Amino acid sequence: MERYWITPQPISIDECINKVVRPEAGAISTFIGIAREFTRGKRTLYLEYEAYIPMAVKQLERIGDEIGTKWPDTLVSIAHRTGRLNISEVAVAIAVSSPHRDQAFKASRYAIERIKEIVPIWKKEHWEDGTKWIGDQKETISYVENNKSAKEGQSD
Amino acid sequence: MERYWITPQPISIDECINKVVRPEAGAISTFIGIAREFTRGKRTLYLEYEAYIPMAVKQLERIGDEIGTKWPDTLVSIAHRTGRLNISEVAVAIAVSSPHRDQAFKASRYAIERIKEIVPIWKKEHWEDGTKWIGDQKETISYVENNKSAKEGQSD
Amino acid sequence: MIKVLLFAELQERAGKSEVMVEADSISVQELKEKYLLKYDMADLLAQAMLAVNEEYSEEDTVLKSGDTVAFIPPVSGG
Amino acid sequence: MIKVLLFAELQERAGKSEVMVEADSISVQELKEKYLLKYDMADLLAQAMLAVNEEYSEEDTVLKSGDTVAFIPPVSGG
Repeated sequence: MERYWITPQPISIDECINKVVRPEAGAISTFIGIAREFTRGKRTLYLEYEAYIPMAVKQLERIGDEIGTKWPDTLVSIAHRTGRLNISEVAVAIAVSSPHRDQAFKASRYAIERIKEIVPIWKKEHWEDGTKWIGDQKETISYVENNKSAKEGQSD
Repeated sequence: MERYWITPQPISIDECINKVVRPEAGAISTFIGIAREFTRGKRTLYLEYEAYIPMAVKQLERIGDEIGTKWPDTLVSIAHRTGRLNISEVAVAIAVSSPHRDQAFKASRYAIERIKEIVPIWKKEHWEDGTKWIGDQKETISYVENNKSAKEGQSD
Repeated sequence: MIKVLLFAELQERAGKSEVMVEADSISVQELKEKYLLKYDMADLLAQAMLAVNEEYSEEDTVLKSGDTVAFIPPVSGG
Repeated sequence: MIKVLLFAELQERAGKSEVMVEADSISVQELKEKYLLKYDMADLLAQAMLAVNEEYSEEDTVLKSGDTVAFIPPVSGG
């Protein structure tokens, strides 16, 4: 049962959760990133995600491995969407189970931070007045340095 | 749409999540407490939860209010199960949405800690060799001080 | 009449979830001493929080007829 | 042949997602200088990370025929 996947289809949170349920687990922490309509007053019509799929899956697995080293009793599942997403659709779903809640919370937070650092997936904002590929959200700057919209794409 | 409820029926995580999805939200953090089979090697057969229902709902709403004060842009939903739960069934589901992820993570963690402090709900462990009402999980002691199993019920 | 609600181990010890007490203008502490001693659960009551009409309250709260007082053993939800 | 993959804004700038380069035993840096200048995306390439055969790699990595090199603009998943 694959616990990491990239898909053009709508993501089922339950599917993610079911992959980490096990008798040893008492806690599951999930993180869900959804398409937000307004960012600092600017309206997003829809988002578009592109992925370097085989490498992205490998990097998701790597994040799972890192979490397994940091918090040995956890089990992780991550799904990321590609293609066009309307407002409130799920872009990413992370589920982490553990015997007790502290590890699950820390690990799911760690997972989303690492996704924003190392997984080759890109978001394109489609606004009322234009489009832009968003880059480098961790530092809240665009990789197109001279773009006036450079700060729009910050942490989701 | 009621965002806080106590139910003897299986809890749907999706229902909890759907109650906090909104155009302003870019992040949803959920916490799910499930019935764990093994705690320090001791096997649980099933759990039983009892609630003082009207007061428990009020206390869940109070937690939502506290979160609204601490993290103003969040929206919270919490469901808690009562009755008999088999292993891996959902005891509690919390969903918090917010524009950005930091608030959602902090608020969902806060919610589960507060549930364990102020919401009148009790868990009875059914082990292979007996039963016990669990108390005071935050301090990992039972409220029956002279019970040898006093430390079994700690943080889920 | 004052309604007394018991939960979890308190309920099992008393053998009932509810006790009706014919009283008025009585503190929770007095109510425990006068009407609840016979249930042999003073040790559990001592560790319980209490709620009057579904709000957390204190031992010196004065109960009126029609009030509901609930004894809340240490909680273990979640 | 070395396969070059382009994503996101790099892909839009180049007008293609893939470039096949007839070369062997060439560093990534040399490949950029000799074969990719014509796509007018040096500014974007300078900000991109790169991966060889789906693993993050460095500019001085020597590519063999059959390798795939991908230029990874700053990521924005999640």
